Amino acid sequence: MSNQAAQAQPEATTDNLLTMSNVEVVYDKVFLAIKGVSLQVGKGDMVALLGANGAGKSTTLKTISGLLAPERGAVTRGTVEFQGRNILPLGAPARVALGMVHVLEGRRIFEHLTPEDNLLAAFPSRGSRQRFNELKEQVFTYFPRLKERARTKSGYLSGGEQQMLAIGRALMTEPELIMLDEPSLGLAPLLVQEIFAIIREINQQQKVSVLLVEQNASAALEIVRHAYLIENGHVVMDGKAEVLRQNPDVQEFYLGGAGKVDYHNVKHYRRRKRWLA
Amino acid sequence: DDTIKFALLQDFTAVYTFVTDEYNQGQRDYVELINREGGIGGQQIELLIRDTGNEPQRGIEAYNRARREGAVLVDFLSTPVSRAAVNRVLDDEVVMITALHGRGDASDGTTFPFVFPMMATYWSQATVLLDYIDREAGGLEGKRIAHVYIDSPFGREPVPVMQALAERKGFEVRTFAYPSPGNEQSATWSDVRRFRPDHVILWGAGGGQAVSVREAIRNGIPVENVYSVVWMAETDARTIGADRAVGLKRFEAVGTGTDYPVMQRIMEHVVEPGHGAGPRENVGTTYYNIGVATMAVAVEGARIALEEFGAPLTGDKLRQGLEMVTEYDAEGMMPPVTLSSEDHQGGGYGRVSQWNGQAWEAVSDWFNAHQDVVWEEIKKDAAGFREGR
Amino acid sequence: MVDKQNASPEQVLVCEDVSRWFGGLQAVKSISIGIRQGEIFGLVGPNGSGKTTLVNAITGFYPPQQGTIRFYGEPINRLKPHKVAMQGIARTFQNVALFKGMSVLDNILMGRHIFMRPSALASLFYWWWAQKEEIAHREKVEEIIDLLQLESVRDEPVDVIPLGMQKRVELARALCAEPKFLILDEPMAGMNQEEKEYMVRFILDAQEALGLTVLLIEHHMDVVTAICDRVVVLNNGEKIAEGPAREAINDPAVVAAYIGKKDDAA
Amino acid sequence: MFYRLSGVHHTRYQTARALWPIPTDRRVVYLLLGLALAAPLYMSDLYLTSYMLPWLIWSAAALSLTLLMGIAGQLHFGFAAVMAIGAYTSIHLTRAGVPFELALIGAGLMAAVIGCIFGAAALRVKGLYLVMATLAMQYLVDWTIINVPAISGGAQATLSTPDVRLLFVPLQGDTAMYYGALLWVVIVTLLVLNIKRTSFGRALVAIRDKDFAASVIGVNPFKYKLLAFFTSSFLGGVSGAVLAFCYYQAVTPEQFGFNVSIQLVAMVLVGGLGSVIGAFMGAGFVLLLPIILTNVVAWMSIMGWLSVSSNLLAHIPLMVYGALIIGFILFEPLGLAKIYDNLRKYFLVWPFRHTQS
Amino acid sequence: MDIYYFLELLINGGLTGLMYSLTALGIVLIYKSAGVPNLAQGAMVMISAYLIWWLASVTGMNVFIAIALACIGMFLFGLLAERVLLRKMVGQPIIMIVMLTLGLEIFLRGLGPGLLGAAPKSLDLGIDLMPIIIGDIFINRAYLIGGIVAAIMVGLSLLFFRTRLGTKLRAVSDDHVSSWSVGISVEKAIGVSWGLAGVSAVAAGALWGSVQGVDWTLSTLLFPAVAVVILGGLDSIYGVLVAGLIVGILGSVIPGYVDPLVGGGTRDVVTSLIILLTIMFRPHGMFGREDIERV
Ligand SMILES: Nc1ncnc2c1ncn2[C@@H]1O[C@H](COP(=O)(O)OP(=O)(O)OP(=O)(O)O)[C@@H](O)[C@H]1O
Ligand SMILES: Nc1ncnc2c1ncn2[C@@H]1O[C@H](COP(=O)(O)OP(=O)(O)OP(=O)(O)O)[C@@H](O)[C@H]1O
Ligand SMILES: CC(C)C[C@H](N)C(=O)O
Ligand SMILES: [Mg+2]
Ligand SMILES: [Mg+2]
Repeated sequence: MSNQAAQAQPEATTDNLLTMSNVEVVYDKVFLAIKGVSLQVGKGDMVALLGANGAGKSTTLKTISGLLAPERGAVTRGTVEFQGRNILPLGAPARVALGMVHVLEGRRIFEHLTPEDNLLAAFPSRGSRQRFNELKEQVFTYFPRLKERARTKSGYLSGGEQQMLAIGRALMTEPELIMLDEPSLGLAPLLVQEIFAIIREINQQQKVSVLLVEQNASAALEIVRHAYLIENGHVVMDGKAEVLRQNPDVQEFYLGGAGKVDYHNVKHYRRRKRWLA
Repeated sequence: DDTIKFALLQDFTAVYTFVTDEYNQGQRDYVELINREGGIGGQQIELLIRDTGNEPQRGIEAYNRARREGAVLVDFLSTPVSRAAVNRVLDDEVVMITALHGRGDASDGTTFPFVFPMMATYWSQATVLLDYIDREAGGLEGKRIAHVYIDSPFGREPVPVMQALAERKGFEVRTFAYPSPGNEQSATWSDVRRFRPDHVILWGAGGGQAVSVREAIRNGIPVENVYSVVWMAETDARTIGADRAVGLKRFEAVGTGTDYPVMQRIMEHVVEPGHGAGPRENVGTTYYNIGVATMAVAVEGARIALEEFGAPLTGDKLRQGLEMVTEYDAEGMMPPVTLSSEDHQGGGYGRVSQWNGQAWEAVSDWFNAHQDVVWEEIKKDAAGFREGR
Repeated sequence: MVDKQNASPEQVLVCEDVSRWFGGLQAVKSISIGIRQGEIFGLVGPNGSGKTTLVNAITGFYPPQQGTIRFYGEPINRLKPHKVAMQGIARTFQNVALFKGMSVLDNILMGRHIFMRPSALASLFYWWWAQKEEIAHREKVEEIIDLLQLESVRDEPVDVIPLGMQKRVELARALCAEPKFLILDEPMAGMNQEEKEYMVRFILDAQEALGLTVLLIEHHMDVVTAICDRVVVLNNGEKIAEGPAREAINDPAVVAAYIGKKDDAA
Repeated sequence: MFYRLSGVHHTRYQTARALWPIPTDRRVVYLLLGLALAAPLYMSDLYLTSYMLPWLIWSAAALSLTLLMGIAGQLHFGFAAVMAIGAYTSIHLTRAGVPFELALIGAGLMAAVIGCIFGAAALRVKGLYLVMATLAMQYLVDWTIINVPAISGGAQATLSTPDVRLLFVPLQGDTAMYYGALLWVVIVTLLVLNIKRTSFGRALVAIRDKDFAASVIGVNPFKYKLLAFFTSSFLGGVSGAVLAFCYYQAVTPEQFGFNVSIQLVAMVLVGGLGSVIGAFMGAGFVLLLPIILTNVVAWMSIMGWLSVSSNLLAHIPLMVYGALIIGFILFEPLGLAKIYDNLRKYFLVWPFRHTQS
Repeated sequence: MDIYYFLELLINGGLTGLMYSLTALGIVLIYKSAGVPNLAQGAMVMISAYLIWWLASVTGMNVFIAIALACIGMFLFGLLAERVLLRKMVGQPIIMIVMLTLGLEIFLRGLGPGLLGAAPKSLDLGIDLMPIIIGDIFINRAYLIGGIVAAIMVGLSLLFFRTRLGTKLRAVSDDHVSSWSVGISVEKAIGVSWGLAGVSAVAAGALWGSVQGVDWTLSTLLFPAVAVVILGGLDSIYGVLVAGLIVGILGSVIPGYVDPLVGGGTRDVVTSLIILLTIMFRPHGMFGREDIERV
């Protein structure tokens, strides 16, 4: 089954923005969190990374953005190329300077700063004041709500507002690739829709490539072009979004079956992960 | 082996750094001199030197180790460590010298047979200073004396003696404490100024001393009226400002400079040929010379002991030897010391010296004063120690 | 499964006029709700609408500045959190709040705290005193571990297991206290479909096996409509709808404030 | 290999919860205990009294602090003051004729009660602020001891310990004192180990990790924080008394100064926060390292390998000591215990390199 | 008692308090951007003083040139401290960081006196000893200059944190990982803050060194500085100034009246009580930021 998916490789390999091949990451020198993950994101592309809890999605993103070190993680094998350049030796800020940015799981805004200062903090030091104002206005047009609260401490914003701020803050770096780790986590349905709409907008209007990690697979598969399924540190399947949407396993485990789930009658002992040997 | 071992287990890194360096250098240079001159009765002296960081337990370890290596004498140059070790040296019969520091009550040789202050205790220093004021600086009667001290047992130690003398001589003492280490004393001195003291006596050590004198000057107290405990040296005068400190007086236990025969020999045989233990410019400073003097007395005691009781030298023989030291003045460098089995202080002599801009200059002869008051204190505290045992 | 129709209409937990301010912000505005014995009661609403705050008011973290909360008739709004717990109210947290330094087993054992008599002396005389107690409580814990299928991670340190498991451990810890009333604050946040299904299963099983009353906060509308008997919808600290799940959620005000696009709501 | 986990199966909760479930560990413990008991037979008095004895007592003190800092998560930078309270109380009680055993308990209680006042700060703040609050209290306790003659015994404060008997044995001489200290450290060790595996310890850890989560399952955070301070201060107070009676044989305020508090914290951290074996290793490290360094540096200079000024020579150990503390925190924040654990794990999984994911 | 006495205590106390602020400022600068409570700041003050003394007395250069060079030296030292020590500490519990800085303090206390001599050295800035006399009030010139320097440095720091770099520094103190994620060089930011703390240590070292001589006891300035930062708020630069005044004044006025009664140096008691009471009643100090903690 995975072979079949593997044939549906991204069509445009020439303008690949990000290529990750065969990467292995070890935490604490002992815990192997991802085991040979390969994936690609094209320019202007929108790609999702799906998988269960603990599958290694966040680890994959941190590998790309260079944030493993603070968690005592290290890449032990494989390469990560961005714009054709090996970025593994670079530190996280240098990677941001190259044009990628990572919106961390759980928002993690600068709590004691106002939203405006959050934006300022993320704006590169060498940029001009004017550019800052332009970008800020752009963020505020995406997220008008932030403008209203631009002067309160961000720590007191609601969850959704914080998520917006986190995305807006990332946009201040003028990225070519934005990586979003579970942007819908804990958000109300309305906000989830809003956030997804804005992500799509950012992708389409600004041609920013998006690598999206999501648990909300149905929402994700609706907006992305391509998706990777990751289980237990392996990529177990990948393909075009519409192909994956039709896959029965994906339907059962990620989309809640063909129809509506009857939670009162969920089978008690389901066979997990039938694509694993 | 036939060397005599002295253990200098001192605080090179913490509270006593202001003195230890020079003091220890003097001790080593003197011992080097003795060894080069043939040792004591043919025996060389070996020094065991360790840093205790002023920590009792490191001191005890160093002491136990030194004792095992056969040390017969130990010098901690630290009140806390000496205090922590006192029971042990008494049990082990190792001589402990506590020159110019530590417990003054150890002057009572019957209670502390193995502890030798061997120079003026803080009590004797206070009496010498007060007596000097009484005799040479306008008398004491009706005068106001400010005792400005670092807030620690050391700073408070002379207070009872001063008060006893105040009663006897009819003057007024008031005490002013500043918190340790004394880098900031302005509030204290505002108070001192308003007391309008005729004389100020400083009881501190290290950096706080310079601050005290500067504050005194700032508060309009003439430097000539400021007296200090023994811990006031060349470095302090320079920190105050060599010129501003002119006139400052202090208690002096041992002469400074190199104009003494012993110092000359050290210069000639040890320092000049490059066998000195430290920088040349330290030779002859206050603390260096005190170091020399302590070793001189110790060596004198050892010499007597070996003559009287023969080798090998033990702690007990050394004690008896020291107790036979009479009128020993290290060839004029220090006041004559006479120790006995009762008196381990040696008379409580000292003199007053004054900073002249370059050096400390004696302004009195060696003398002691009011030893009756001092001994009252010694007896009282020694009795306290015996009870505590 | 408990027969919902026959569930006693007795109100177990009643909030009357509960308000809570943070500085100038009124996070909960005069909310009154009554939760009946044996039901699963849903609490939904946009982010920042005061759901967690209300739950914190019930469990004693942010005592309401106004209004009363009764549990089986007893007012509990002045009790400290640990006293509330002793009344038989257990809860989980929106952000997993496990004890990171302990194994899964110890975390769950912590749930037995109110039944144990911990003291340093008992520990000192372990072999004569504490051992028996420790072992007795292990049995209850193993029961819950079985129920929630946590056997495989029993001895793992709790911070290395996946989030889904952690949420399950938190549930287990709450269940071990043998509560009468269970509050779950977004137990399914960050879970994929499969994990959600598991979690729902466990909640239903636990409710059935232990006869619990449950207060559930969730943003996954499919789950809420599927398992909640009744829901209350909050917005800006105010109650904007109440009633059987499906009806309340299809209320136009709720759709506008919370659900958005219709088809997402089950 | 001799050191294997495989083949060890627990069929009862009781054995699964044993202190040392792995037989090899158990044997190592017995061996160490045996060695400790026989120490006076094979150890010279220098090593017995200058190394072994203070190491044991400081280990007990470090364990007491580990209970508070490691297990209950309450930082304490004034633990030496707590020990001082114990030491002074025990001396005054024995001087007043109270039997030593009761005096020890009195010392513990006094330290515990005053220790709880330290704990009062903990009810309001944590982390850094608790560090600062306890540090300030250390200063206050020091000041009080020094300035109240009734406690310190006067200006030249040295209170010698009176002769006492412990369990009918006179506590005189190196051997008796050594066994007294050993007995105490064994008690403290067992207590802390048992606390770690029982409900009391779990409640403390719960407070440390997430106090609000602890309170929703019925743990009263106030009560357990105070209990942590009480218990740990009790042990610290008794350790202070044991230190006075079995080691210093006298008390002066300097023995319990601020730097001693720092050393205690260093013991706990260098050993590994919360680890029992770490407390022993940390105490050994912090206590003995400066001594060993001083001796090594002195020896090197005597051998002529190190020809620098005597002043620099004296400061080298201080620098190395500081650097080593930094090094430990940088390279093994989990402390000596973790290094030991890694070694042990290495043997446990040998010949494999890692545990499976 | 007379009003002059009170005023004198008040003024000199306030000025010495500002002198403490010089040490405290370094602590706040580092805390504000790195979230690290630097308990080695006292030792850094000592090292700065040693450095100035060494430059001035051994090479014989003008003392003010020596101070300027020391500023550069200590700035580099700060950068180095970040690179060697703090870079690895990201995400470690606070106690580890506290202990690390204590380790640094021990190390520095060995280094300075070890290399340059433990006996006290004198450092003369040429400040006149004679006080400024107003009525019966004697004002200490050294402290007056110190107070002015402290006020200027605090002002400069305030301005600095208004800049874009300052905002980034504040962001860093909130969350290192997310600062990284948006391209802020956490290392550089923390390095700069340590460097600035080094510069403020030079100011403190020069002034205190000239007052009391240069030796290890300079590192004990940490204690009053801690009181200042606790009272002012660990991350409030403004607080350094205000709290410095308060700590100095209380530490001067109260002992000024109480000491004669109890016959002891109560200043450290006052300082301890300031720390304790602040923590008990307003843990984040007068101007420090409150932790945003949500259940
Ligand atoms: N800092 C760490 N140290 C050790 N193990 C870790 C660390 N971070 C993650 N892991 C482990 O690595 C594996 C992958 O984690 P990761 O966070 O990448 O998963 P995820 O797919 O993002 O899951 P989630 O949906 O819960 O966010 C998990 O088993 C996790 O326990
Ligand atoms: N400790 C606090 N201090 C100040 N304001 C708070 C605090 N806790 C919550 N709030 C505010 O109260 C309001 C309600 O918050 P609450 O956490 O109850 O929302 P919620 O409904 O649980 O949202 P979500 O679905 O995002 O969890 C919000 O505006 C929040 O900012
Ligand atoms: C360091 C000094 C204040 C101590 C003093 N020399 C004493 O004998 O105690
Ligand atoms: Mg993740
Ligand atoms: Mg909530």
